[in-house]
Amino acid sequence: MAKTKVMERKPLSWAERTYLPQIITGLLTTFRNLFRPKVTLQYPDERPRIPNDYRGVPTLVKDPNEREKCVSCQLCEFVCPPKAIRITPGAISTEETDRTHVEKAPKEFEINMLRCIYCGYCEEVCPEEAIFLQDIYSLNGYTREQMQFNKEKLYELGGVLPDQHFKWDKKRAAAEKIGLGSSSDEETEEE
Amino acid sequence: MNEEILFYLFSTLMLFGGSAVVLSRNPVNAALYMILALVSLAVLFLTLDAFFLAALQVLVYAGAVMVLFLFVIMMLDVDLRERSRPNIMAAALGLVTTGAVVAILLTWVGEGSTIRPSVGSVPTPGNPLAFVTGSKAFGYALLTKYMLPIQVAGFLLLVAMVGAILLGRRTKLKSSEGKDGS
Amino acid sequence: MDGVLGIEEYLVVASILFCIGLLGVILRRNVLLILMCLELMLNAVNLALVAFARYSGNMDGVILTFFAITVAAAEVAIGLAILVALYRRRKSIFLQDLNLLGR
Amino acid sequence: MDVAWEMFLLKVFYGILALVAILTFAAYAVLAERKVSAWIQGRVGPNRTTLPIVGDIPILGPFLRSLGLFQPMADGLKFLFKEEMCPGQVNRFHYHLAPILALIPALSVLAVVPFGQYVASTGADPIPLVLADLDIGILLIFALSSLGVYGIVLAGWASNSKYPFLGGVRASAQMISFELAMGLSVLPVFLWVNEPGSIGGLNLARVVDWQDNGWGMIFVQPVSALVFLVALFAESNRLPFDMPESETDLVGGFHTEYGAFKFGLFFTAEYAHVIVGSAIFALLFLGGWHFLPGVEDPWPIGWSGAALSFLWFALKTFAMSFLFIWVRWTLPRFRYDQVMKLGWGKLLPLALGNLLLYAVLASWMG
Repeated sequence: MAKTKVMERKPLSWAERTYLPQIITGLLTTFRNLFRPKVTLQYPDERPRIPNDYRGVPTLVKDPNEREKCVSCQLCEFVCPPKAIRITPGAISTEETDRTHVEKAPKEFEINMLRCIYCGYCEEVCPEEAIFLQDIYSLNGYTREQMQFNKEKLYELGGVLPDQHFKWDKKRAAAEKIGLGSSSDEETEEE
Repeated sequence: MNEEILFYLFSTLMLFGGSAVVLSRNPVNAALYMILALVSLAVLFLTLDAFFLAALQVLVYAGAVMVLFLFVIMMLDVDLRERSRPNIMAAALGLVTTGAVVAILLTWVGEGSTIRPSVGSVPTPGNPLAFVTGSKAFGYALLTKYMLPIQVAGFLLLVAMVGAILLGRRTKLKSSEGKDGS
Repeated sequence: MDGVLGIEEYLVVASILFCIGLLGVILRRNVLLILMCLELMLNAVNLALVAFARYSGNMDGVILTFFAITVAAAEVAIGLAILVALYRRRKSIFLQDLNLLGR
Repeated sequence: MDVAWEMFLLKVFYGILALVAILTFAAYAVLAERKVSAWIQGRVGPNRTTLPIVGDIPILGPFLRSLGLFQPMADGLKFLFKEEMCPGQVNRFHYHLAPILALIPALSVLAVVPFGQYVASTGADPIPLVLADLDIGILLIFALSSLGVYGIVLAGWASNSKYPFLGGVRASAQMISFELAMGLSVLPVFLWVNEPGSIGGLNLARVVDWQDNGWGMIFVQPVSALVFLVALFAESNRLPFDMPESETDLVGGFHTEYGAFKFGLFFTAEYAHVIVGSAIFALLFLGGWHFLPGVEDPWPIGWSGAALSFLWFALKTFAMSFLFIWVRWTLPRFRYDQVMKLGWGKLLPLALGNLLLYAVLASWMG
């Protein structure tokens, strides 16, 4: 059992009981503060420096070849604590010849920004590194519908992430090596 | 000329305030009208060249006494409206008497109108107790002719303070009967 | 600034105010308001005193008014203290509730 | 008759001038409050408002903007054009009357506050610049400022809601408690000034004349100055004693139910009180418009000297107003019972003892 040490409060001296010395030291402290540099950020004019690992608005990103990375595995939808993500899976249309070797892409990908808590689990769980929390910190809108971000909006916000993986190229190369040509099913562990 | 205007204006206001005090149902209203009457009275003092007294009137009556009244009205925050009807006989009698007094006085007005003596601002050594506008005469009078009364008044204020504190005490003085209430 | 106003005007106003105060004391049932009306009567007397002092060129009336104001302040303090004590006991400040005899 | 009429018009003109001046000062005191509080807290304060033409002057415009000098105009316009709300539960007549009652005494006190001196070239005695050079100056100031509490009490009562009500009750009790100490703290000053053989009286300008060597009364009577200052803080409901509107326990105190222009009136009244209070403190204890201690007044003869003396006095007043603001953003609020204990238990005996001491000293020194 921890021993509690009882601190006796010292009786106030006469000068302290008049409050005046304390008031004067307090006044001096605040007076010194008058001339200290101001710490306020002039927000709309000055922007705060965002740290690299800042968790802002979750967005979908494309690879340097402007191709969709998400394969609609729905892991993020599963892991999302506030259930802000809703994915409608879909197949990739056959016209996109350069990545028809992947079976899936999200038909619709919605994040409800009013529910999102910016925890970053979706980014952490994504096997394709397709979803990223970016440095957008002042998100707003006039209606609830505006805050319901669909796929286009998410890609618009996310843009291209210059990663060095070139996943689709690697996948295609792997697929071509095996000789499967365009459509590949089992070559997924290429990371 | 100016004084006359001031006199009629503020005596009307004062009488209006006074009657409103008597007639108003709400005590807070009554207190406000009372303040009106007191401040108007202070202005009447001004027309009589009693500047010190006018300031004193506002300071003590309007400033302190009426604040006390308002404080008590608010503290006893109950429905203070009158419940019983006033005594009609008394009212009639009072009105008749008032009317008679006023009528008698009004017959006097203007007869043998008194001329005001002119006043200086500082008391002269010859007649230190003459009516003057300055406040020095006040101090002089209080500390010479009225030395005893001012001591008595001071003592009276002390007694009043002690009395008010004693009366306002919440706890009963006899503690043997145990605590009752709070 | 020699006075066109005579002393009678002041006396009339003072006496009317006094009568109003008196009427209030007679008619009202609320002790608070009775106290206020008493103050009105005192003030009427003060006005008359100051008028007399002014027209007689003498300081005495003004000094008397000064004492009247002092006494009135003391009176109100005590009166209100009594009132509060009374209210604590009876839960009422109406005269008819404070009447113990002849009920 | 004609001359009298002209004098009357002149007085009205001066009165309006003084009102405009005090209202402007009050508006800028609000700005000063916001700026000083911001600087003390390491913030920048209001720096956004700007005027179309003045704000566009190359260097000066942005500088004025960053000082927030246009903010009071915007605030005033906001108070004017906001919707006048009237809550349903209030006592309508008194609710509307209260802000007016709060403002009138704060402004009318101005009539007896001298603000400078005029020295005629004939070598006569300097004339104090004051709207009404009354013999009873300080008494009238006390009398009028004691009326200011009715606005607050009435606002609290008429709002018909519990927090404003508590604020109003507190205001009345606090007013009575500190007025006594205030009056007693000023008495030694006048005791000291009115030596035997002088004209006598309670004129403020005479107190300033007494301090014409530049040494303020504060060096002669520091305890009076302290008691007066503390009572002044309490009477103008400024922060260590702002019981009527202590926003942490009473929401907004007496003006909880007020908004728009009516709130603006309360606001103006508070700052007018602060400025007039600072002016009176400067007159009584800081030497008024007289120059630094031991230095002869450098004001030239004539109106330019009068203007300079006014500016010097205004500087002292603003310094005191700054003290008001500075203290507000330094000290925490007292508890209500502490305020009462301070008023009756500490300040009143201190003021009484002080008065006694100076009475004995005055009679001993003859």
